[in-house]
Amino acid sequence: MKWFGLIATVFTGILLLSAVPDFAAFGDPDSPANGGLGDHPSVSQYYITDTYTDTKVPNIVTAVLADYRGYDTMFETVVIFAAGIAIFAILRSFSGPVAPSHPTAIDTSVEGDHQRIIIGTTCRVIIPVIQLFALYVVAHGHHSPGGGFQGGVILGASFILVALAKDLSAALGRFSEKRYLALGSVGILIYAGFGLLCVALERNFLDYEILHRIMPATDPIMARSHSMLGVEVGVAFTVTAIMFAIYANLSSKGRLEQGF
Amino acid sequence: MEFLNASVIPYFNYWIYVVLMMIGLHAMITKNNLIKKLIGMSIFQTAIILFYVSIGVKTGSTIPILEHHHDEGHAETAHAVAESGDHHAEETDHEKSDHGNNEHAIEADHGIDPDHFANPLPHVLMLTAIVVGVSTLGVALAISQSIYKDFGSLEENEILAKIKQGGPGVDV
Amino acid sequence: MSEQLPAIILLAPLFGALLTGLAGNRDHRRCFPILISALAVSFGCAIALLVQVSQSGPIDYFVGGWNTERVPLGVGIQLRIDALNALLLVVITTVALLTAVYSFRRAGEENTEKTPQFYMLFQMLCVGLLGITVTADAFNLFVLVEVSSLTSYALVAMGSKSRGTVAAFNYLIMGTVGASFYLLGVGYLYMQTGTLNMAAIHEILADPAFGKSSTVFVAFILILVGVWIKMAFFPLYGWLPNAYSYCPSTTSCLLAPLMTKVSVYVMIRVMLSIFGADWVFQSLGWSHTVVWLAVIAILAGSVLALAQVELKKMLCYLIVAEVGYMVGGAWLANHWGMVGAIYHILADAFMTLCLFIAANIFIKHCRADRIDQLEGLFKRMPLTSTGFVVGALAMIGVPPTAGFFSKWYLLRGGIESGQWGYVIALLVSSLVNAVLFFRIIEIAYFGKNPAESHDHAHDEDSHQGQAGEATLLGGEGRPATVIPLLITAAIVILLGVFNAPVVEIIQQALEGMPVVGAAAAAR
Amino acid sequence: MDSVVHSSLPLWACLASLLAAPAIVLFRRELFLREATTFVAAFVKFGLVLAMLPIITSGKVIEFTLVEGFGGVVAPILFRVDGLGMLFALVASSLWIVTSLYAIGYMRGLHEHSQTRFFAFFAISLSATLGVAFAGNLLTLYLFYEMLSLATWPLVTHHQDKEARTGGRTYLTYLLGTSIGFALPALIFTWIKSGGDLSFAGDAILASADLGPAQGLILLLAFCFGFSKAGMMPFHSWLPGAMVAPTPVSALLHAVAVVKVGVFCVIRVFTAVFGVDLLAKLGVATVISWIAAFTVIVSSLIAMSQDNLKRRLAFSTIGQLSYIVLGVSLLSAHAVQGSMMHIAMHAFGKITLFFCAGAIFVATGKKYVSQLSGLGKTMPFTMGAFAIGAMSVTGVPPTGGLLSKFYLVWGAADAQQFALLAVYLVSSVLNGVYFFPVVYRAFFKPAPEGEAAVEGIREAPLACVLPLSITAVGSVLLFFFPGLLLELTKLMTGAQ
Repeated sequence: MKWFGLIATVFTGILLLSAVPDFAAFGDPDSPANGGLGDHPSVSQYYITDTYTDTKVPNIVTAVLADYRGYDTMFETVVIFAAGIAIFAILRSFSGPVAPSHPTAIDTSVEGDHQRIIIGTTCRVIIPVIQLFALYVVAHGHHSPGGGFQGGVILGASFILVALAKDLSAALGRFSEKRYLALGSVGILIYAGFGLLCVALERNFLDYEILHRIMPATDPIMARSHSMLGVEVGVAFTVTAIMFAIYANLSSKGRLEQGF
Repeated sequence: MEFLNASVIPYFNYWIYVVLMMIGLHAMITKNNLIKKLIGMSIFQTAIILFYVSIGVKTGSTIPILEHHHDEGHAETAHAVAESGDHHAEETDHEKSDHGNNEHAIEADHGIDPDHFANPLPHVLMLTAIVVGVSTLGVALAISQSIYKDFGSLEENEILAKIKQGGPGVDV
Repeated sequence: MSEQLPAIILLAPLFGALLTGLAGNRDHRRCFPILISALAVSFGCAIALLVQVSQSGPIDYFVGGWNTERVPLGVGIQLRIDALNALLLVVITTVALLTAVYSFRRAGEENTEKTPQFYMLFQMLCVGLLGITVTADAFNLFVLVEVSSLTSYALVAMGSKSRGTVAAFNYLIMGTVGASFYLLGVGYLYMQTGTLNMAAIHEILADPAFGKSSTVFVAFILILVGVWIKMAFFPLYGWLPNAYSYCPSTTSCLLAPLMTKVSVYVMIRVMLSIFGADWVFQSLGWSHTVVWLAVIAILAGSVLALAQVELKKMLCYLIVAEVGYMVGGAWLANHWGMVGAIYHILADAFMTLCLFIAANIFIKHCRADRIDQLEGLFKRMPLTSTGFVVGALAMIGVPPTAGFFSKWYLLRGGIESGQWGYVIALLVSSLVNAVLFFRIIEIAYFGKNPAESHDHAHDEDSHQGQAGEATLLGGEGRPATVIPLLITAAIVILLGVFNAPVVEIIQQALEGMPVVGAAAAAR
Repeated sequence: MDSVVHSSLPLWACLASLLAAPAIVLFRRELFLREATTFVAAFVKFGLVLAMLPIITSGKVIEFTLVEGFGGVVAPILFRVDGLGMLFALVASSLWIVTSLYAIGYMRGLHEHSQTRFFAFFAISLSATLGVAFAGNLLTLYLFYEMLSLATWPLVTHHQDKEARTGGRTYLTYLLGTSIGFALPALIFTWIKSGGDLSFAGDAILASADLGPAQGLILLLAFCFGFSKAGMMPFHSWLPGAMVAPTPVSALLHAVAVVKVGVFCVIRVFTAVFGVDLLAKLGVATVISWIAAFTVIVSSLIAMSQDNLKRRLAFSTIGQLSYIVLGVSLLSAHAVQGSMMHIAMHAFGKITLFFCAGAIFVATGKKYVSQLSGLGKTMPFTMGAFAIGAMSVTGVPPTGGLLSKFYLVWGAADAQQFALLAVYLVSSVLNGVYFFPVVYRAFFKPAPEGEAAVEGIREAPLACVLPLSITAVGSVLLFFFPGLLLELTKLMTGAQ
């Protein structure tokens, strides 16, 4: 196996490298991917030049993510959601000893009390800040790097921090299994719901333009911008929920009690 | 040396990606420990991300976020952006200057010079790939935890031996 | 509304999955109706699309409406439904619907608490497969491949057998390598063409300048190898047999017919719609090599199947052989080979479903999975046995089942392109299938140790009279399992008997293509 | 050319027994109804075939397309009844009636198990046989050919013991193996060569195809060996193996339906696929002639050494089938005519012999030739019929076998193949050599010492004896009234 692995690896490597001299040079703005080919302008040029006209969103990445390739992103969210459900399906076990109802120290071998006080207090201070920042990242994705995934991960991390600092049941007390499973579904429901709304208004799926009819005080272009914010929120919901779900299941062997 | 100059140095990112990827692939194939396999898998996927992002690099460009002024007109916004981009380009890359001039035609048409912003598409794609990678990793960890629960080991050869024996806990 | 069908066909199971998540947790009995109605909507859409496509040609659907005048192709994501994938949509939704019926009160039998999760994964898998089929965007295809892969890993690992978990891990590693190779290949293509839309890539690659481009060449290899891993083409098949034989029964009924078939579809789609038949078959000139690989795959799959003692494992190795049929057919580089390969995708999906449902019923009934433990089943389960025999005959290639006609077209393709190795491999594999299945049928019919000589003493008719009504169907499985089996068996036969319209649709899909178009086969 | 009548009669004739199968299963506990169903189906089938007879004898052809798009772009399911098909259908459907009667007597007499299954598959097999007879193109022919192989498997293995399993294995291995391995590729090759035409109507399929002698020979061999139900050596050993089946099965299927389907297919291949003209041009039929001649002689020699009566009959069948193949491969009109007639003549003769073997088994439990001494006294009807059957197969007047052999020899003379003519004559002698000792032993040798002398007549049940008497009489009648057969075969050979 060792030799086979080595040979396979070397062979693949040589194959991959054999094409490298044919590549456009690194950083070349005229490479086919960046600059297009002859009479085929590259789509990325279109994105850079026209995004603002189309959507009024200055962060091109966000616009491409949530609008031009919003269909991709919806399934990306589905992937995350599927992973959460998958981990639940694989690991979650309902049998086994019942979890102690009171939170216990995470680590009794070290001088527990002091640590708990220090960590607990620090966390109490920073967790709201983290969560606030997460919301900012979600909301400000139009203008700065950020968006639903990033914000969702940060928000999920804040709950994981609770679990780390205190213990899992404390975190579950704030964000119970029933809730995070529901929130995961709701997130995609929001995303797909925006798409379906467009279908209901007789446009193609995810064609946000038409939503200006039901959004107050918007024109078609701003409708795109606002809808993008909406779907980003949906993404953030799902990502938050699933990040925490993954942690909760992995850290407790699916029993959702005190960790290892 | 000539080979280095012609085929390696202009493409060093791609060489690195291939090397990284092969490290990952090798680990996935040959490592005995399931977690090491997963580490290999992560390296493997990260190498692909490096590759994609390398495609989108334009020398002397900035992140693909336009500067945003709510009250000003479209053309003005773009102009401001273009200026700053130009400035940046001249600082970093001399070869690019004449190139930049050629592209002014486009600038006139659309108001925004594509050369000044990194290609956004690979970033979008890789955001997706990262998410997919994380999800796969999560599921893989869950599966390996489940394997550990059943076999009490994460070493592939031990697991296979146990399966062969059909020992306790293994329903064949 | 009818122009929205390409989106709705995916959204129905997606919303089904979400609703199952929201409503099903509280009351597990809600899951099944949601599942059935979601898949029924999908099925309806698939039929409607097929009718639409066969009447008025391919349907283009631009998600987000990015198809205005000034927007170049490839900015948004395009869905495209032509005759080829319309057929596959019908197959996927039909198989999913039948498996769903089969799963009634059975899905959660291994771990009842997770029934809603099982159904969610089930429906998301369908979303993935349908999405792979409809999309015309190379990267979007990757995302949907991952949707279907992740859910299938979980479905395999969900079972109570610990070997299933190990199999799922290998499946995951191999699956990830496959998908990553595909992704990398798409990256190479993107680097050369600057777009991700299949039609746009095709248009750019049509330029002869790309005929010798090593990047395009490597891209093709990467994509091909990636897809081959996903479809378990011979040397890369290692993950399949364990994954499909140690997973829960419903999962195997869903995965076995669909996953490999959809991967074969992806291969054909990549060959025809991205690279183009003339590039693949003429510039590359690999036909012979790949067909020989397919020959090895067919023979190896058949031989390995012969060596198995477990029923489901044997069927799994047959899938490996069948994949060889399809890859070989697609690479014969002529019209009939391609028609045969595509027709075989359809036929094989139903044949495999038929056999897997029957095998699962047998295994559940006997509480054993070895072939020699299936003694005397024919007497106890005549209907299930009928279904099994129909599936077996289709695998062997006996008329008028669908398996006969796919073999017929593939053989014609093989003979016309002078690939005698492939022709012989097909025939040998048919014969091996005959041996395999009659071995099982013999055991099920004779029992393991038939009497040394015939004894005239037992007059069975008198016994029958006493045992009453229960004797004929008393030993059968539940109707929810037997009815889908019989429907599948009927489809296997009907697809064979009425294959003319199907083949016409396939020919319509290939129309005008170089090498594989019907023009080459004008008679 | 032939005028074509469109009618669904062939379909219904074919379906009559297929539809009876579920009814038989349904009435599995009402023995009377079950067997009545078999009879009704048999008579209905025969009636339907008879109804088509006037149309055929008036020189017309019946066609019926069942599923237009069946073969996709290949071919539809097409029924086409011509003289040859009619002849074969007449033989098969009339003998089914007789066999049904016999089977009931036999199965009840021996208290066989699973009689319902037996009758159901019997009916399905008959449908497949008529399907072959009425097939209008190669694809339909192949469809029913395979259906027959599979439907007869449960019949062959009816006893479900070890011997049956072995026999069944050999049976399927040979039949499916050759049909998939040889016939299917030959079929597809024909399809390609003919430009997509597989229909038997009009000119021969390959008449205008561009085909070299080597290709032609390979194709012809693939067809002849592919349709291995015709029992040509070296693909013959399924036939003796299949003798483990209950005797009614051996009688109808392995003397009449299955093996005759094989030669029927071969005749179709010669006349409708290649066409006599093409074969004459290519000059490849001689190869088949010699293989057939070899089979004729060798199987006769083997038959002499067989002590098991049914096996002896089986080898005799192999020889007689090759008569037919040899006849067609001579390519002369009279020989082809003789071949077709021999299908009918041999069917009546051989079924009588099998019935007798079965009746002996039912009455006395004896299976071996060496046990038959003195049986002529206790079972005079049976052994008398046996004598007639043996005469017919050997070709002694006044039995039908003489006529067909006469035509075959005439054809060989026409074709100037005197060596092959000699084969016919020599083998006829051999036929006599292996049959008449049986008759002699039964009538003229005293019963063995140890056996209690049985006084008077102790025949098998009436349901067994009646059918064999009917077929024996049939063999004789065919000698005196061969008009219909001649007429039908003349239709096929272009009324020479």
